[in-house]
Amino acid sequence: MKRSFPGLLGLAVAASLATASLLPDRVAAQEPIRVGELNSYKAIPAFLEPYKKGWELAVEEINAAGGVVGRKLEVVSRDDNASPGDAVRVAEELVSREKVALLTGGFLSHVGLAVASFANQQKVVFIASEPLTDKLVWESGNPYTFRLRASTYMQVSMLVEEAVKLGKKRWALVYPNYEYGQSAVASFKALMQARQPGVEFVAEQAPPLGKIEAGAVTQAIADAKPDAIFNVTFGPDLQKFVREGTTRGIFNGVTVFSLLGGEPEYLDPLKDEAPVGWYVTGYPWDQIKTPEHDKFLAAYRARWNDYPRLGSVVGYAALKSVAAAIAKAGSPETEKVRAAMAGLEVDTPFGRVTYRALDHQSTMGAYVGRTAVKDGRGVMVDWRYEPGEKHLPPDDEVRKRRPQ
Amino acid sequence: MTAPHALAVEHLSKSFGGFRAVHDVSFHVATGEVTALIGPNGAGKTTTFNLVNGQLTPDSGRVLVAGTDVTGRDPRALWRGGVARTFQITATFPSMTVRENVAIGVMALAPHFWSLQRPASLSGSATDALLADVGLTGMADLLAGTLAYGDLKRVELAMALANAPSLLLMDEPTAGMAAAEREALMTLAVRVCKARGAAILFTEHDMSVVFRHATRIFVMSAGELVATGTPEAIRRDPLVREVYLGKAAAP
Amino acid sequence: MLASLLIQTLNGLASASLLFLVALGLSLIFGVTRIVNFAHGSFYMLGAYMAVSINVWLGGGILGFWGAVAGAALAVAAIGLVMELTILRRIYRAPELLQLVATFGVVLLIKDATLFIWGPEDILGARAPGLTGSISIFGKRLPLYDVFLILLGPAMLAAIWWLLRRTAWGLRVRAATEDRGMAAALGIDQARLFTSVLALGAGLAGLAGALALPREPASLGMDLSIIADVFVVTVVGGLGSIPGAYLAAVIISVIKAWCIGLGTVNVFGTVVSFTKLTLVAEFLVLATVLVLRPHGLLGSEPPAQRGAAHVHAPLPEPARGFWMAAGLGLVAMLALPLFADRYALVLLTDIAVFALLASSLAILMGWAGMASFGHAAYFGAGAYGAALAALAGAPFAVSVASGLILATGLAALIGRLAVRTSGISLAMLTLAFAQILWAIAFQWDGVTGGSNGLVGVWPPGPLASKTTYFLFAMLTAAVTLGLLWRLAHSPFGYALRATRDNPRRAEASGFDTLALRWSAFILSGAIAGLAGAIFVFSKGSLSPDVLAIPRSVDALVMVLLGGFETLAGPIVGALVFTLLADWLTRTTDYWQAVLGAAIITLTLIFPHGIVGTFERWRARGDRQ
Amino acid sequence: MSRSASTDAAAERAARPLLEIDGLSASYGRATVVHDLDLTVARGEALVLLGRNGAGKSTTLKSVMGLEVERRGRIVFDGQGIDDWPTHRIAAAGIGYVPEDRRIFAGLTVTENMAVGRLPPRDGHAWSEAEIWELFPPLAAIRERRAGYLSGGEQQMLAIARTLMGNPRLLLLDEPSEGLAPVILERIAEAVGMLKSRGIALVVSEQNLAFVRDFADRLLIIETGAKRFTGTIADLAADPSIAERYLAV
Repeated sequence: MKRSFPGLLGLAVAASLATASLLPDRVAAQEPIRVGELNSYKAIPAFLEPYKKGWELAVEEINAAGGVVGRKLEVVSRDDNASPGDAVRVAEELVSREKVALLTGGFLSHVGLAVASFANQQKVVFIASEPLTDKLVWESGNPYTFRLRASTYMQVSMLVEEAVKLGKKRWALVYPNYEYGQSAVASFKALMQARQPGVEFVAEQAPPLGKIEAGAVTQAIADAKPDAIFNVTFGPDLQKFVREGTTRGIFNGVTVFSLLGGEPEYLDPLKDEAPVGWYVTGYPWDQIKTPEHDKFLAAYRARWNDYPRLGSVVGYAALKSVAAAIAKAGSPETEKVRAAMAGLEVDTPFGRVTYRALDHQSTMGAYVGRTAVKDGRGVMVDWRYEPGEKHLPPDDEVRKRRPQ
Repeated sequence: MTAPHALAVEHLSKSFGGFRAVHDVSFHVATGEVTALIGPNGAGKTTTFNLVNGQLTPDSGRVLVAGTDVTGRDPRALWRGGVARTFQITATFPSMTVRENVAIGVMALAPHFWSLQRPASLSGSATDALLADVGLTGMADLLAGTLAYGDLKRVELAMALANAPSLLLMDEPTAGMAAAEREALMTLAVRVCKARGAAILFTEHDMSVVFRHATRIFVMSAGELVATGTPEAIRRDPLVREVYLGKAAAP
Repeated sequence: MLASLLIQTLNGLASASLLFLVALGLSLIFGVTRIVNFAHGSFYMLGAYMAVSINVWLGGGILGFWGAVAGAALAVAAIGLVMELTILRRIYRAPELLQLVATFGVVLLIKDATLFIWGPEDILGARAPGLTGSISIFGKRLPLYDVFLILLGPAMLAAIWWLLRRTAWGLRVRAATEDRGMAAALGIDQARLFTSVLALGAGLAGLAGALALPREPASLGMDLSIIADVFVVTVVGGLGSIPGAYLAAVIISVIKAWCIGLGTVNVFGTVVSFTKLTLVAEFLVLATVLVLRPHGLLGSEPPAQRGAAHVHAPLPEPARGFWMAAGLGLVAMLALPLFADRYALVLLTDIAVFALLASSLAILMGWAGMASFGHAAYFGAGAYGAALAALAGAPFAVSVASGLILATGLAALIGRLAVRTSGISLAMLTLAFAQILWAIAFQWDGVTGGSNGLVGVWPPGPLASKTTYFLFAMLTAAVTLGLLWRLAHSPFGYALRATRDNPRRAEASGFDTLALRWSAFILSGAIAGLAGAIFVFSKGSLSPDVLAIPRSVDALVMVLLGGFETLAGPIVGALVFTLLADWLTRTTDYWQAVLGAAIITLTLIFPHGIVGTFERWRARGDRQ
Repeated sequence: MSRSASTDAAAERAARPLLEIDGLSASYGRATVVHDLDLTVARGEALVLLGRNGAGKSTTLKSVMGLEVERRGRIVFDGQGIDDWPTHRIAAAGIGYVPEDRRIFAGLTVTENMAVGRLPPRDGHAWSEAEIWELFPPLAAIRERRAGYLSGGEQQMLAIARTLMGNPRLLLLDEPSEGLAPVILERIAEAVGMLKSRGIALVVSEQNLAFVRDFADRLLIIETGAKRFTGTIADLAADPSIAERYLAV
C-alpha cells in the first residue's frame, strides 16, 4: 500500500499559480510616484464606489496639472477583503512589490488600525481617509499614521452643540453594537453630562450591525418615553429604523439626532420616506455654494455624470492630501513626507484643512443641519459647516490620550 | 470448587418503556463450550446478547465472566476482561488493509498511544499468527473495503480473537452467507476458539448451523428462556417447535 | 410592562415568519439532497432585488407589489433550478461538504452579479399597498404588515405540511428524503425531484426576500446576514423537521424581541444590556439545544442515505524516500529568501499559517470524521492568547505558548461537549461555540479591545524581519506537519481512523472512542491555535474577525479543495486558495465572482479535492 | 402495413427472453464484484441466483436496476437496451426491485409506502390495494401504521407489496428469506409462488434452497462474480458434487 508523495501532482497545479503570484513584477525605470490605496470595496460598496470615483478624479486632475514634483502620480488600488489580516498582507505587497511611496485608504476602523500598526512597524506613511475610530490618532496613534475624516468624537461633538441648545432631558440611545457606535455614544453621554447637568439616558439599544430588529427596537424606545433620540445606526439599519419608527409613530413629538444621517449614501435610499426635522451630520452637496465646492461638483459631474456622495469628497480629498504632502516634502521619500504631513494644509471641497502636528488629525469638518423632504427625496436644510478644529478636545487632553 | 463458568447470566431482566424485553433469564456457558441462543424475532435474543456484551445495562440480574461480575461494564471494559465479539453486520475498518485491521485489534491491548512510531503490532507475530489462523495471510495487504463478504467475516473473527478471549460472542455470525460458507466459517471459528480455549455464545437463524455446532442451545420466546438443552433435545421439544422451528425442524 | 411584552412577542412572531420561510427552503433542500446550501441567503437577497425591479417594471401599486412578490419567487426558483442543473447535479456523489464549498462559490458569484446589476446603493422597496398602516393594541401601534407576517408563518407551515402530506409530489419528497436510491428503484425520477426541490426551496427564499422588502431595504449584506440565522433555525428545529423550523424561528425571534424589550436592566447593581445579547442570542440557543438534544427540538436521527454514504479513502503509509523528498522540499523553501522578494515571503508565511490551520481541521474531518464549522475559534484563541501575552510584556516564546495553551484549553472544553454528537449537529455546535467566543472577543473591550481588536503585536528582535519570520513560520509549520504526518500512522492515528470507520467495532476492540475523538479535537485545536499565534505576529494586530465565520469557511474551503482525506491535501488547498485569492484581488475588480467561479470549477473537476482526486485517478489506473 | 409491421415487432419481442444480460461487469469503487456475467430470464420464468454473499448476486440485481454500482456490459429488457438508463426509467419499464434489507420508508405509513411505488397500469392491469391485502393479509390490519414499527416479516411483505404497485413484469428479489423466522418464511414463499403463477417473471437471489424449492424454474450458481452452474433443481439433485460444493445441506 505504499505510495509515492501524494501531493506532487497537486503541487504542480499550484505551481502555475505560484509563478503568477510569487514572482515580482518588473518595475519600469522611469516611473511615476506610486501611491498604495487599499479599501474594503466589496464589503462596503455603497460608500466606496463613490469614494473611488473621488480619488480617480483627484489623480486625473493632479496629473493633468503636471503631477507632483515633476512626476506623475499613479495609484495602485487593492481590495483588503474587509479583513485586517488581508489588509496587512496587501499593504506589504503594495510596499515591497509595487514600491509605493505611501499608503492611503481604509474604511473599517479595525482594518484601519491594523494598517496603521503595519505602517508604524514598516515606517511607511499611512493617510487613513475614512476610518472614524478615535483610537487611530489618539490611544493607538503613531508617528506614521494620519487621518483625514472628522473622527467619531468630532462628529458627535458637532451634534451635541445642537442638542444642548434644545435642553431635552430624557434621551434614548440607539447605536450599532461595535466600537464606532459604542464610542459615539460614550462621547455623547460624556459631552452631554458635562454641558447639560441632569440629562437622563432612559433607553439604550445596541443592535448588531446590519441586523437591527427594527420593530422591536423602535417599540422598546417608545416604551421608554424619551424626549429625544440619539441615533448612530446607518446604512440598511437606519432605513429599517426610519420606516418602522414612522409606521409605529414613535418619532411623533420626539426630537431625533442622527450621526451621519445626512450623508447622501444613507439619506438617498430613503427617498420620500426620509425623516423630517432630524438633526444630522451629512453633506448637502446640492446646496453648498463655495468656490472650491462648485469647482469640485462641476468636475465630478463632468467626469462621472453623477453627483458626488460624501465618499467622493473623502476619496478626492485623500489623494489631494497625498499630492500636497509630496509637493511640500519635495520628494516622495518617507521621512520627508512624514515631516511634511505635520501641519500640512490641503484644499478640499470643504475648504482648507490642516493635518495637526499634535495628533495627525485633519481639521476637515462636516455639515450639520436638519433633514427635510423636497421633490420626493431627503435633503438637508438649515445646515452649516462645522469646522473640525472647533470640535477637538483641548491639546492637553489629546496629549494624555495619545502616546507621546 | 470447580473453575468458574466462562459466562454466567443470573436473573437478567430488561424493559424498554413498558415493554418487557427480557425477563428473569439465567443460563451459563462453561469454559470452552460452544452455545447458541435462538428464538423468533422479538423474543429478546438481541437484548440478551446486548446485555451480555455491555451495550445495554440490565434493570436487574448479573452477568459474570470467568467468575467476575461485569454487569453494567461497557464494551471496552469487557474486552479487557477477555470478552470478544463479532457483529451481525460485519464490522471492520474498510479504509484499512486486512493486516491493519487485525493489528488494531492487537494494538488496543498494549497501547503506547502517544508514540510517533508505527504500531509494533503491524509487523508483530501476534498479528501474523491471527492472520494465519483464519487463513488470510495472502490477503493481508488488501483493503478491507474491497474484500468479499466471507473474507470480511474472517477478518472480523481475527480481530475479535486479538485479545485472547475467554468468551467470544457472535451475533448471527453466518447471516448473509451461502450454506457452504456458513459451515466453513463456523467450523473455523469453533476450531480456532477451541485451540485458544475460548467459549462461544452465538445467536443464529440457520438451524443447520446451530444444530451442527452448538453443544448446548438456549431458546427464548417472549422475553423468557423457554428451553435449554442439547441439539437433539431442542429439536424434539414440542414447545420450541411450536414457537419457533415450525416445519423446518421436521426430521 | 405586560403590554410591552405582548407587543414585543408579536414583533418576534413577525420576524420569525420571514426567518421560517427562508429556513423552510433550506430544510427541504437538505432533507432530500443532503446539500448544506450556503447560497440560500443569496437566494433571499436576490428575491429582494428582483422584487424591487419587477415592482418598478409593473408600475407599482397593488399589482406591482404582489406581482413582484410572485415574480421574484419564480425568478429565484428558476435560478435555484439552474444551479441544480449546472452544478449540484454533477457532484451529488462527492463528499457532502464539498457541495457546501460549491454553493459557497455560488454565494460569491451571486454577490458580485448583484453588485454589477443593481449597483452598490441600498434600495428601499415599496410598502405593501393596503398594509402600510398600523393597528393599535393597548395603545401601542403594530404595523399591519407585521400582522400579515404573523399570520403568514403558520399559513405557510400549513401549506407546506399539506404539500408534503397530501400530494403525490410530497410523498415522493418524503420517500426520497429517507432513501433516494430506493425511491428511484420504485420509478421516481430522482433528478427531476431534486431539481424541483431546489427550485421550490430557492423560490421560498426568494419569496421571503421579496416579502422582507417592506421591512428592510435590498442590500448586498442580506445574504450573509441571514444565512447563519437560517442554519441555526434549521438545526435547532431539527434537520428536516418543518414544524421544528417554525418553532425554532419563533423561539429565537421572540427571545431577541424580549431582549430588546428588556433593554438595559440593573440586576443587583450590575448593569446588564440585554440588547447586546441579540448579537449572539441565536447561537446561545443553538448551543443549549444541541447540548441537550443533539438532533434539535423536533428532529430525530437522520436516516443514513445509501449510495450517498461516504466511504473513507485509505491513508497509505508514506513511501520510502518520502521523508527525504519532504526534507529536500523544506530545504528548498528555506533557501527561498535568497531568490524571492519580501512579498513572496509574506505570502508564503500566510500559506504556512493556513496550511497548519487547514491540516488541523483535516485531523478532525479526515482522520476522526468530524466536521467543524467553527474552527476559527481555536485559531482566534491562539491569536488572542499570544497577543494578550505579548502586550503584557511576555517574551515571544511565552506568548506563542500562551496562545497554544488558550486554544488547547478551549478545544478541550468545547470538544468535551461536541464529541458526543456527530455529523451536522457537531458541525453546528462547533459553529455556535465559535460564535459565542467571537461575541465575547467583540464585546469585552477592556481585555480584547472589542471590535477594534489589539494592535502593535509585532515579534521582537531578529524575528521582526519578514525574512526571519518567514523562516520561523515555515520551519514551525514543517516540523509540526512532519510530526502530524508521523502521528497519522502511529497507534493514535490508527485508532482514530478505526473509530471513524466503525465506532462500534473500535469500542468492542477496547478503544475508548469518546476519549479518542476528544483527543483529536484537542490536538486539532492546539495546532489551529499554533497557527493563530504565528499569524498574529505576522500581522501585528488582530480583531475579532480571526474568530469569525468567514475564517472558518476559508479553512473548510482549503481542506475540501485540497482533499480532506490525504495528508498533502490541506497544504495544497491552503496554497491554491491563498494564491488564487491573492492573484485575483489584484487582477480584477470582480474578483469575488471569478473566485467563486474558480471554486465551483475546482469542485467539479476535483470532487474529492485536488490531491484526493489525483489519488483516485491513480488508484483506478492501478486497477486497470 | 404499419399495423402488421408493429405486430411483427411485437411478436419478435415476445419471442425474445424478457431479460438478457451479456458480459456484465460491476464494481463498487475499488472492488470489482461481477465479472463478465451472462444470463437470460424468459417471460414468466423464475430464476434463482445461488451463491455465497459477496459472490455478486446482489450486485447483479443492483446492476440491472442501475443502482449504486459502476457497471459495464449489455442489459436488454423486453427488447430494449437499458444498461445506460437511469434507475427510475428502468423501474418504469417494468422491473420491480425488492432489496435485501427491504429499505422501506420508515417514516411513511404502510399505505404511503405503497403509494410511493405506484406506477401507471401495465398490460391493462394495475395492482389495487385490495389485491395486496389478499396477497399479504397481515398488512391490511396495519395499513395506517408507520413502517418503522413493523416487524421484519411485515417489512418484507411491505417491500414486495410496494414494488408490486409499480405493476412489474419482472421482479428482482434480493435475499427475501434473510433474517426471517422459519414460520414467516413459509408465508412469503407462498406469496412469491402466487406472483409467479400470475405471470410475473422472477429473479431471486437466495441462499436458502428450501425457500425457493416450490417456485424455482431454474437455478444459477455464481461464485466470485462468475457463473458456475445452471439447471433445474432436478439437475442439481442429479449432480451431488455441485450440491456438495455449494449447498452443503
